[in-house]
Amino acid sequence: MMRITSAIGRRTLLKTAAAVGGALSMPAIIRSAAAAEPVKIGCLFSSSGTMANIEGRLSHVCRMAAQEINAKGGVLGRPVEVTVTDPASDWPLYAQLGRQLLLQEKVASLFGCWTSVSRKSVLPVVEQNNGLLFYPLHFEGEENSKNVVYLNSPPASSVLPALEYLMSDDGGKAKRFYMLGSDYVWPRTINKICKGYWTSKGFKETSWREQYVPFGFSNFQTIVNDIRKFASEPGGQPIIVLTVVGDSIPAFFKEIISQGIRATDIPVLGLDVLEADLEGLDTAPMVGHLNCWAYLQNASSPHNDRFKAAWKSYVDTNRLPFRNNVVIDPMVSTYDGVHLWAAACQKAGTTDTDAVRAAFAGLTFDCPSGYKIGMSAENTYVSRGVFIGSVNDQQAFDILWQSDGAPKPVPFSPYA
Amino acid sequence: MSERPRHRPPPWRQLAHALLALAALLAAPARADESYGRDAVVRHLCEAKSEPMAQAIGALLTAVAAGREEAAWGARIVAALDGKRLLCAPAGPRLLRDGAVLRDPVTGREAVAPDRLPNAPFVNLRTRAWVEVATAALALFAEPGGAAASAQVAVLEKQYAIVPETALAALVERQPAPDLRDRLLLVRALQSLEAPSADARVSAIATIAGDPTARNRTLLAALAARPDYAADPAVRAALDTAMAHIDTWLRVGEVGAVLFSGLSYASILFMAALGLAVIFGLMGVINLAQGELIMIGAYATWLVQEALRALAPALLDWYLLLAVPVAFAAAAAVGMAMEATVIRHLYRRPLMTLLATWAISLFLVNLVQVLFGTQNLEFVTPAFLAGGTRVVADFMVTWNRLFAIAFAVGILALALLVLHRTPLGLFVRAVTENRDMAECVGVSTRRIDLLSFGVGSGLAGLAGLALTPIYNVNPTMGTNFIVDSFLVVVLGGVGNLAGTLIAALGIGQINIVIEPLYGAVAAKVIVLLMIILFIQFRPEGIFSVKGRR
Amino acid sequence: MTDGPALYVDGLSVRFGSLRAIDNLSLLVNRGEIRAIIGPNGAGKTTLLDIVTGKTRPDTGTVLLDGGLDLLAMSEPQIALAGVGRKFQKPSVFEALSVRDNLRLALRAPGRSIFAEMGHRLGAAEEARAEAMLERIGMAGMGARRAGVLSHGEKQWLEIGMLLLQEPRVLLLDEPVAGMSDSETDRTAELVLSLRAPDRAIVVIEHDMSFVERIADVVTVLHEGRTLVEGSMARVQADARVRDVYLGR
Amino acid sequence: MNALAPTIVRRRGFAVPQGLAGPVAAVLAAAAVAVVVAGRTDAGPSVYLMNLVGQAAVYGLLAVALDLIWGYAGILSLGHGLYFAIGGYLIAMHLVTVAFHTSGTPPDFMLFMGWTELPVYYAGMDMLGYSAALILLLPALVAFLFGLVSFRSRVTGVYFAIITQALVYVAMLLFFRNDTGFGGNNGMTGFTHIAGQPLSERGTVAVLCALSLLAAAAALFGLDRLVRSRFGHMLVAVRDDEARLRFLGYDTLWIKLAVWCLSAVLAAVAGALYVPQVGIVNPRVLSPELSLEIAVWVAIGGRGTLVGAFLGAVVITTLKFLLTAWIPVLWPFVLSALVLVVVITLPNGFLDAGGALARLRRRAAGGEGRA
Repeated sequence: MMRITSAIGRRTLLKTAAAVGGALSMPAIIRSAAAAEPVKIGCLFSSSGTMANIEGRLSHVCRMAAQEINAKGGVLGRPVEVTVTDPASDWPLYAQLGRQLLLQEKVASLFGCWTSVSRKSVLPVVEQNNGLLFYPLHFEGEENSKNVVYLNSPPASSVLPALEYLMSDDGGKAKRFYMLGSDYVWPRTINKICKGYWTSKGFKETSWREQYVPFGFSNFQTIVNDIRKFASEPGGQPIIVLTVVGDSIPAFFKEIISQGIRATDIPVLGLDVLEADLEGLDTAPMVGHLNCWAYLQNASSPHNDRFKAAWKSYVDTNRLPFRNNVVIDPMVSTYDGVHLWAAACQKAGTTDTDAVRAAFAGLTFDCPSGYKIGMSAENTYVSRGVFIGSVNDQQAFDILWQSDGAPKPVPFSPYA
Repeated sequence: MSERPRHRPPPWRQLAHALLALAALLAAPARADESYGRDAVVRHLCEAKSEPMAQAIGALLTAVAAGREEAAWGARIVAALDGKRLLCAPAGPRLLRDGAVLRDPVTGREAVAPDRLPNAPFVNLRTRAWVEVATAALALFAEPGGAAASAQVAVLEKQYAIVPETALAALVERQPAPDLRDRLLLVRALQSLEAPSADARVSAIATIAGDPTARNRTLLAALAARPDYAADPAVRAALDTAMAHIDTWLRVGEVGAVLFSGLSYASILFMAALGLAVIFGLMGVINLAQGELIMIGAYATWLVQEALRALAPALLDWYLLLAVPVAFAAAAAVGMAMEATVIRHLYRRPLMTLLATWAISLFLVNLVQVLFGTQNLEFVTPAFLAGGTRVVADFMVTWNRLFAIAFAVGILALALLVLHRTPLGLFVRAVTENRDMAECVGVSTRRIDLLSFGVGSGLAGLAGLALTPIYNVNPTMGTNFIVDSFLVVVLGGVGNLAGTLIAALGIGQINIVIEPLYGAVAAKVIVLLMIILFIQFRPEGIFSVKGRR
Repeated sequence: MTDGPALYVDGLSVRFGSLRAIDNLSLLVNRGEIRAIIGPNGAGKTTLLDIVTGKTRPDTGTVLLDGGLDLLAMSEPQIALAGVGRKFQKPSVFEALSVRDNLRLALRAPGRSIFAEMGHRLGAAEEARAEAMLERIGMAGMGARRAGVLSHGEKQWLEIGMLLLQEPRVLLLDEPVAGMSDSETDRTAELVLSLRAPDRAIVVIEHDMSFVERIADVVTVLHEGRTLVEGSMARVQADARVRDVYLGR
Repeated sequence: MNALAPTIVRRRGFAVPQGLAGPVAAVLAAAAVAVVVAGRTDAGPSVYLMNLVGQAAVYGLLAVALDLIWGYAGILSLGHGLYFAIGGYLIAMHLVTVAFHTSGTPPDFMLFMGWTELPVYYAGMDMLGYSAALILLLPALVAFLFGLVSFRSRVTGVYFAIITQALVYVAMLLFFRNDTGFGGNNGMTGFTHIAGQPLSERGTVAVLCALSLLAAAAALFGLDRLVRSRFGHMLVAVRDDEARLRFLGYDTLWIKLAVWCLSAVLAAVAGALYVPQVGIVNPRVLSPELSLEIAVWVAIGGRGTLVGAFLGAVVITTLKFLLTAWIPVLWPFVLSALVLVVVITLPNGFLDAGGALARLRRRAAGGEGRA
């Protein structure tokens, strides 16, 4: 395994002159005249392309967290410097820029990726070069690489609690399930786990139906007709387990609103529905639909108020193109990630990957969600609290239910 | 069995027979508890658990029905609960926020604000059903013949199991409008399926058969499966005829739904492809920026909406119609700018126009992204486009798609009119038929190219306008249409609009028929493969221009 | 070589939509003969050539080569290899290739399969034939020049040269002198006359009456897809019907 | 539809530089040798740089493959990513099988679909020889079938381009499905060894980079000889006037089919060299946008010059990589401006810059009319 030697001599870029792609110095870095040599961390979040709208905010959250850490003396006395890149929602660029940040910039850790495919494309890069990628999104699980820190919860500790609620009396005693997802690995894995869970609860094959739509699909007319037919069949209260992503979410809700389906008729559990997805919609007819995340904007805790205030002032001072009052789960997970990394370095006394990984065991952090999140020695997963949110008419989610502690993450689900 | 044509909101909501029995039980205690009081109602609501809240609402409705309570007070309390303005905890002060003023929920008099305000009891899914029924019933009590009466009756039809019987009886009496009374009788019929006497059951079954929906079919099937219920031969017969009747109407509804969905998807495909049929079909210019012209039409519509919101909010509901000229002009202007600067040099090099228009589409997407940002634009759904109506059985027509179909027909008429009835149209066809000859006979092809490109782009802009109620509007929305619209134009046969129309209808319908069978992904794949094969064997498309080539 | 007519066309008709381009046409051209086909625009002259060379499929009728080979059953390349050479109305040469390369491509031997042709390297004899043809069409020194830069007349000769290299037994020339100067027309007439050979039939479609007069043995006048008159130039010119058709109704 | 076939009007008397292919191929071959020698030690160019150069060479090879059919035979394919992907997925199947057999940890899609062993069509994929043979044969077969049907019914020009775009879009939709055994949306990754060498080893990276450079050099040299041969003249004849060639006795179907299959194989080889260096393959490689970009590289570089296409690809991909890092928002504007300039003023791309200047000077001096 190739060791990253930090000999200053060889690292300067200009020396490795080569006809193609030689001079890759990053003008984005302002060489701060700090006394000690700065610690560099790299961001791999797209600020252009299809993911720009929601993923673009995370680089700024990284910068904000770094500012907070630097205000308290940085890491091991050295200021933290954030190198931002734009993989432009194009998966080969994620891998390419990741390799460049690790090998050229010699960053101590990477914060990046949103879709599973972007994580999968950076995975070989961090594993080959023994880097550390902090991944802020909830995902399909079934992966446990020692080079990736999974900041958000796998299905076992996010989807299943929400299903339990919907099958309870208060949740409407759901007995039949219409699974509608985008056709790729995350939805298919989630649905596989749900089917395993329902079978363990004694449900039979006939009580669910599975339907997939291509990426960016937006004509849900026939599917909603099919859902209405499914809902009229015997066997008890139906719900929709929605795992469509991106632009399909608002398109789907537009169609069920225009076909007059309310949450009291067929509740929708949207596993990837964020406040940002509701931006383009009039949510009054959607009141009551559900989602589940490790953080909701209305979580009541002093840490949350401080985080929201910090983000609001950060957006205003830097005049960022985002609404300063909208805060979403991946932003908080990224914020937690930077602080956990800093704490691990402080504990390990170095920024070297293996030492930092060893330091993870037993680390905790007061997450804005109000929970004390922590890591264990077993795996590189972070235990997070679980919220079930219910859509209100201000394009946001009220807290319907929340776990009373941060359940232990289960990387490989028993039902998969 | 007379089929009473009735427009009714969707009754397809699902309450299993089991739930029916449970709910009837729930309603019963309210009647027994004679000691109804406003304080008891508010106390139960503040317990923030679904059982007591449901009981409270049941009691309230029964009391209003019996005249022991004013409908207005009930409506105020339920609205406060729904709007999270009823602030109370199981113990401690109970307040009702009325704008800036805090009032006592029972008496309505102003109350002093305690130091720490309690928060509002949470309305979960089960309680929300009760809140919806109460809101509808109380509104009907206040104004039986009110404007929204039909929608309120629809709510009662959906949640028939939890409508207290006494309240329903009162509503039936006081309902002036005959068709609404019939629908309320249907709600009672749904409730009285369990009635002891056989002929009461038969009449209930008959009324239910009058409203052929899948939900009712499932209800009747469940009853038929219960040996004790269907023991009486008369009831048995009634059940069988009712179910047969509903089945036939369900099939009619399904065919209607498939045809309507096909027509709606076809209208979308046609509008997206129409501008291209003019630009590519008639002028031979391969325009990869056609999707972006649609996007510009949609953004122009959004700007009109925002302008109306700021300047003339009263007209806001009509922004779609007011935006028609603006969307056409905006897209036409961009189209003409494109033509004048770039396309003008490339008329004899078709494959170079392909690359040039690709570059322009890249430019437009990123320009809009920089100006407007990447998020989806929020469109107000005009009142006349919100929701839909059930035509027959479960076949539902949504207004926004009906608008898209009507608009597509309008655009087609406009295009045909311009092409075949105006001098510009004559010149356009002349230039496309034989560019050199047209030039010889004095047609200034420069001007005609500019104008026909403008018309093609304008039509795309109108497509953008019509698609705002259906599709998400963001900088990259154009990419949805590129591959499909080129195939529609090529399949339909270059050079004539009729071909484009027939191709769009064909592709739209086949896509919708296949989708339920093999899923959306397979449908798109199968349709694309069919088009590719069709073009192999008939390169000139369905309607090829006859004559020597 | 069988003794039947070089080109035998009988009962030919084809319709484009409602237009009857060829209407039950019969025509017979013997070997060693130069036939001219004249007629107003739209009389079906080019469509006839399209059918003979397999570009357009007729609705009915038969077309035979040397009295035996059914051309309708063959594809365009097969018809060309069977000895039917065609010169297009618009001079069509390979503009991006040099004049010599154009001629080299014409050296397509019927014996070789298309796959053999792809890999074939021209032998000395073939190169010599190409060189000889260069002189014959009066472009001796221009072998290396790109065909695209030739004048209109030069392109016509190059195309005729390419056809001749194929040694066709039936040569179909579609308006060979269209757009040529008088001197070029004369040289083309001499060239066509020099092509007369006992085993070759030449069919020329032309509007230039003086050119037709010089080269044609027999003239066929086509009108609305049918043969109006057939015979020597003198007889055709004297015929009243031709005058009506030509001078307009 | 001959009117729609692209015609390259060559300037009077000014032949676009044909002789560049040979020397450029030589430079690439020399670079390959240098990389192999220097790459092994730490003193040599950095792993990251070699990886970048290898990818640029592969993109160049892909552009040359498209230029062969578009620049010479006039056949524009807007779906050449399909054959690039076939090569990529086949090598990925090989690498995944090798990784599974050596390390025992099954690839993601097997875990996720709950399969215990690789699907039947993976049989034999652990042998590099068999996989290499498949990388040459399968794209040729796919190209042959699609080409036979299209060329037989004489689909040409823009129609052909649109159908190829639709075909690659269909392939992308199919490959997104997760029950195909090709890894669905996440694609295939987790490659460890190739021909016994660990992929992360500096030496392996150097060899892969060298192989890419060699492949590009061989393609440039070989195709340059091909287009000068008689077969090359047939290609140009098909582009300039297919009807004329048909009436000279050539069954043009087989000529087009031959060059179409050759181009597909070259694109597949490029894909097979690309995937080990990137470490992942997934359906995004089948997106219509990538296939369109290949056409943009060829057009900007210079159609019908092979070297132009190669340089176009290398310059644009490097520019894209640099600019998306520095000025992410501006890159799309730069690319669209570049394409527009080329399309209007340099119809034959950068390599024809000289010709364009000559034309401008002549027009300025009131010479002949519009070119």
